[in-house]
Amino acid sequence: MRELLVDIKALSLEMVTLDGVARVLNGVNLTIHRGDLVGLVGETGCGKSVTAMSIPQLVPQPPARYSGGEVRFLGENVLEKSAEELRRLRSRHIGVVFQDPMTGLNPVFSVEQQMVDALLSKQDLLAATTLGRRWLPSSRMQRRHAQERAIALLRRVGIPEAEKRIHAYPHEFSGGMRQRVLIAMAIAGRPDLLIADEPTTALDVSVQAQILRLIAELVREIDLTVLLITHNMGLVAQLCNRIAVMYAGSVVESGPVRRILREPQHPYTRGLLQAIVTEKTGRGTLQGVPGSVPSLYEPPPGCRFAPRCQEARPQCTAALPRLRQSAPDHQVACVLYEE
Amino acid sequence: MLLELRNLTKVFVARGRRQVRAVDDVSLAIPEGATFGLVGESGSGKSTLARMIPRLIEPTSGEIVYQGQNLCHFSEKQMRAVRQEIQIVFQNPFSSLNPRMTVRQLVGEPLQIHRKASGASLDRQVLSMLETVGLQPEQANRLPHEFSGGQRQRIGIARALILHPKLLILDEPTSALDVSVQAQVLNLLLDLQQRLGLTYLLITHDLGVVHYLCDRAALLYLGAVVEQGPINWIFQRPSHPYTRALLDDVPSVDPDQRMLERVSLEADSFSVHWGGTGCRFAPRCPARQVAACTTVEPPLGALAESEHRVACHLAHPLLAGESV
Amino acid sequence: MLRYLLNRLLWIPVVLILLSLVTFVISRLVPGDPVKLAAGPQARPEQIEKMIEEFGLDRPLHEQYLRYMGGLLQGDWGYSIGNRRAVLPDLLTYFAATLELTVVATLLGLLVGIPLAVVAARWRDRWPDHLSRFVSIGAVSVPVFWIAIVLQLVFGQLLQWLPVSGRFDPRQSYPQSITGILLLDTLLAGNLPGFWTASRYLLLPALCQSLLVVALITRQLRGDLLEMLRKDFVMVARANGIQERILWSRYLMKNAMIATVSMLGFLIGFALGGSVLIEFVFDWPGIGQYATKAALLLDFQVIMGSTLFIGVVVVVVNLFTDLAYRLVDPRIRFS
Amino acid sequence: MASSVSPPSSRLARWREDHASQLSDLRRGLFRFARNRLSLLGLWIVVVMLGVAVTGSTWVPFPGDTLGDVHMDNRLQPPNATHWFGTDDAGRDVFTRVIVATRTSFQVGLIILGVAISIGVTLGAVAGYVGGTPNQIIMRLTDVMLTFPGIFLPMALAAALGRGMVPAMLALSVTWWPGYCRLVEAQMLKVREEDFVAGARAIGASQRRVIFRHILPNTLTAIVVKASMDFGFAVLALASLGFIGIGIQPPEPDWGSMIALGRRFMPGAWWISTFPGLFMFVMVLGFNLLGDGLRDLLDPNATVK
Repeated sequence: MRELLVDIKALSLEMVTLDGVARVLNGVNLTIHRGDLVGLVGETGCGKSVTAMSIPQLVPQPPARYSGGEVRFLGENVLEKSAEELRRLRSRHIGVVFQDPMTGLNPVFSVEQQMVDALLSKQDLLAATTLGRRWLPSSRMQRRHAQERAIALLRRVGIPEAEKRIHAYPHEFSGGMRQRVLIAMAIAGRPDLLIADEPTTALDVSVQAQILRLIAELVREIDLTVLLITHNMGLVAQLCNRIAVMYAGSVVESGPVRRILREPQHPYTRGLLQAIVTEKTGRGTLQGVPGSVPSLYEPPPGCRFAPRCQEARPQCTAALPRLRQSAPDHQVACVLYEE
Repeated sequence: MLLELRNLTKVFVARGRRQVRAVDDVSLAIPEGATFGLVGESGSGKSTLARMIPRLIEPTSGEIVYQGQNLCHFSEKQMRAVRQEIQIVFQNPFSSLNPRMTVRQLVGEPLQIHRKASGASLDRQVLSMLETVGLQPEQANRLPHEFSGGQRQRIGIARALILHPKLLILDEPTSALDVSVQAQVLNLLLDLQQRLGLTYLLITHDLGVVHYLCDRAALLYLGAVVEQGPINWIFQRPSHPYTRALLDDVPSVDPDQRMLERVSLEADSFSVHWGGTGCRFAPRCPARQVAACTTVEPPLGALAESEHRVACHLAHPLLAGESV
Repeated sequence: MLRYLLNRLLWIPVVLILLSLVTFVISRLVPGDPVKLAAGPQARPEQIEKMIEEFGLDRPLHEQYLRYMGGLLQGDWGYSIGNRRAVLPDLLTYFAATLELTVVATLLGLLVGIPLAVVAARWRDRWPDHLSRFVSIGAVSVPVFWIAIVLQLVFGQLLQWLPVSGRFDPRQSYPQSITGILLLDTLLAGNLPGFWTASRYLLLPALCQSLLVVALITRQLRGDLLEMLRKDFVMVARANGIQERILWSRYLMKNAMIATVSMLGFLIGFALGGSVLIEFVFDWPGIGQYATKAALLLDFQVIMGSTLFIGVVVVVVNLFTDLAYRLVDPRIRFS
Repeated sequence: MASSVSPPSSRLARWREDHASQLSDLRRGLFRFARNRLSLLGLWIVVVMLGVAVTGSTWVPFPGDTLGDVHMDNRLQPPNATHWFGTDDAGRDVFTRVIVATRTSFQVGLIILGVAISIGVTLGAVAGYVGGTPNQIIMRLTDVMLTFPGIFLPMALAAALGRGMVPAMLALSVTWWPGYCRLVEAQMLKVREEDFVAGARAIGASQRRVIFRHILPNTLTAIVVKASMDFGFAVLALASLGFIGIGIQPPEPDWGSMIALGRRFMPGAWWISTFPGLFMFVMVLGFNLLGDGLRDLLDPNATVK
């Protein structure tokens, strides 16, 4: 059995806003083994980003507040770690790529300065080489080493003329190029886990393909484990081997990509797959999921999908169905599969 | 033809007097009752083109011929009348509705402006239009921020339809929406077209949506049309390397259809510089190139099937003076 | 960049002409009779007649304006109707005092305001934030001439720690003028006791004047910092394991400093504006006091000269801060 | 006739139903406002001050002291049970004069802001929407007006127009508008780029409609917030002119001239300056706190804090 990297158990999270308390996560279960390429899919507001960002504890608290469950990374519960332990966890074990490459880099620092800082931070050398100690000979040497590694990394992620471009400022890069820089920073510490939060949503289709290909290459080269958060099933089909589908704050189905794409069990997964329009969709045959996502402030009782579900039964509104094994390596949370 | 664009061009003057040809010599024709797709990535000029048609942006040169009349010569007053017939649905349902107006005011406003109805009759029309687009009459007094993205897009559609327009310009109507909601809106658009006999100009970057809704389409690259024709030709025999690359790059939902191994486009349209001569796609083109690619701008020439036109030297070997 | 600079420089004469027009119109609105006021109650009609002719007040308005402008170009800013002294040399002397006060007040304000803003943003919605909000709102709300009097009362008269009026101790020999700025002059002359005295005289007025700067900078910078905290690059830095301490002191501070530099022109203008009342209360021999006294005596040449002078100073300061901003912000520097 | 009018209760109910969204937004805003104690404090101060301004002259203990009464036998009394804030050099009750000055200050403040906002918003709207040459002319003029820092320009103008309340008011009114002009222009430029403005033009809305129905209402928040803060500043500026000696003239009560008077009797009769200043400080503080809170209240997008 491969090593269990991430184990999220019954994680619940609330957001305290002025409109009340939003129950954003409602008992999420998710496991990631070393070497997995997991696609976490779902629609806006289903809690997929919050779930993923709970692993490196990057969800701002407040307004968020964990109300139950645990998040284990390599066996340890990250919800109980101190700020400094979390910082080490983030710098050494987890890399994160965010959605919007336009705002992901600080506009007033050159790419070189930001990359060097990130690299030094991952070696725990940043504090010793910045601020007052910046001009010590040893610091300058460390910085020079880091700069060389940064150039090598930029070359690896496909930035042409990296040794020249590294001195440029973020606004001189296109969106695709910035995303490459951010990927380079994220993989710099050879992390155990790479979290990619909608990494291509803000990019054109052709650039999206380039970024996707880059991630796939990196996976092969440095044995990355990836958690890809997206609403695009195509990306998951192309990159991932496992998939977890979220709806309104819980994982409703998870399993191997092929199995779930070919034989989805949860009515929501089925609806989602039928709603995708491709060249093969005949005109007028597209089916959406009727209705819209429920309010997180006053979620419906029982299964949160029940009000939109065409196969809903009376017992659906009784209790939230638990995620159960419906076939080997395939879990689903739906009363239809409880027998 | 309901709408014809002839050599439409828009030049923006950027800072430092640099000229940007956002739309470059675009010609196309849309028959009544058809759905025409305009496909392009960011920076291709597709939104500028959309806004030029009702002259929300003034064209630099070229003609906009609507029902045989050139709109470019119309006065502001005449344009207001034409704008009853040409409506736009905007991409972003979060910014395209005035946050301080209720749904009733938003949907009723066009009728008020053109003095088509008032009082009870206006109310009746608004409520029936809300029903047409699938909203409940009880929601009429709500403000936009209380609705979800899909519902807001329905409000936008209702507002556009209430004047009974002939042409609806849909500027990325579903790109800000979730998949399950996108399907609802696409089907609503199909349904409305059948019932009301509308003509659509659909602007999008999503080839799946184009295939689903459109009869014909044009691909825009850096402001110019590079390929144009009936939808089946474009999807089955894409003849421009850019079209082929776009079709290849859409990640397929079928895990067995591997797209990651194929070579596709290099770089992106922002970091690769086109000097202004030759083919604008040449700096990124994955195809084998001929000398003319960097010297002569390829014309939008017809292929064997005369309705299918492509601007590529490789597709027109004779024009380029070289054999392939 | 060069094109921008040229553009800005070309605008300056236009702005200056508009400035002079505005001030000229105001100074000739005077319905009361400044000449009579200046000549005194016992003046004979011929005397007044002579003065009116002397100041050209009998000519048509446009001629008066052209004459005045012609004088300005030759460095002749007219002379005071009250004490018959030339305006420009006086303005320059008084301006040095105002400049000293304003610069020290702005520095003081930055020194207090920046940390206050950072603390407020760092602990948003907690007590440091509330405190800083109260301080900044309180500081703009307090009538500056009143707080000046209160400070005079407390530190000058009750505690007797600090002098309350003037710029230097009349019992000591006044430092020789090199730049006109006493702190600099005494330092240049190596006159440390003089420097100490000058600082003591400067402290209270500068403190009063810095209140506005503190308020403005705290409020603006706190907002800017909070907006930056929402940006993804903060998230990216945290994801890369960069310590909060370094994130704040290195990353956010640079962004904050750029925001501050862009405000600097406005801040200095603000401080200059506040100087009128403070100079009046502390009897600080600056341009504000000069202008106030002129306003009370309807000394129109001085009113016009000093308003115009301050206007020019603000135009120049704005130009320089704008350039400085363009130099420190890479987004503008390289585009 | 009577039959067509529904009973008031049901009409109210219908109105509430029609405006349910606006009402719930308002409730949410009030809730947010009320959560901030400083904003609430500001509101209370403003309400009390308004009450004082309106009713003050009817209940002050020595109304005659604002009209020129002199009691030389009673001069320079420190605060005591009869004279809470003490008496000045002419034996007049400082408390009475402070209270009565509120009314004049408020009236003048309102006029100054009214004039300034009308001029500023009109010019700003023209500059922001029309653009081109009118924009250049208006905005350059605004720049020039804003070049004179602080009280320089109003002081010069007020001095030129002569001493007293009316010249001071005029001088402040015509020098106060540039701030609003610049604010409205900037806001209009921002709102003009929003999709919904393009949308309004696309359905054939006239320019007037676009400006008044779509753009200006969305700049209102900024104007209201600025105005609520500016009110305090306008009163402060008026008092500053009084302090210098070119604003409201004694015996008419004015905080500025009272503080100036008290200066002459420092440090012995500290109360003559201290109380009017303190009172004015509290008032300006109230308006600023209120304005700061209003910013949160009126922002329709700020739902999450």
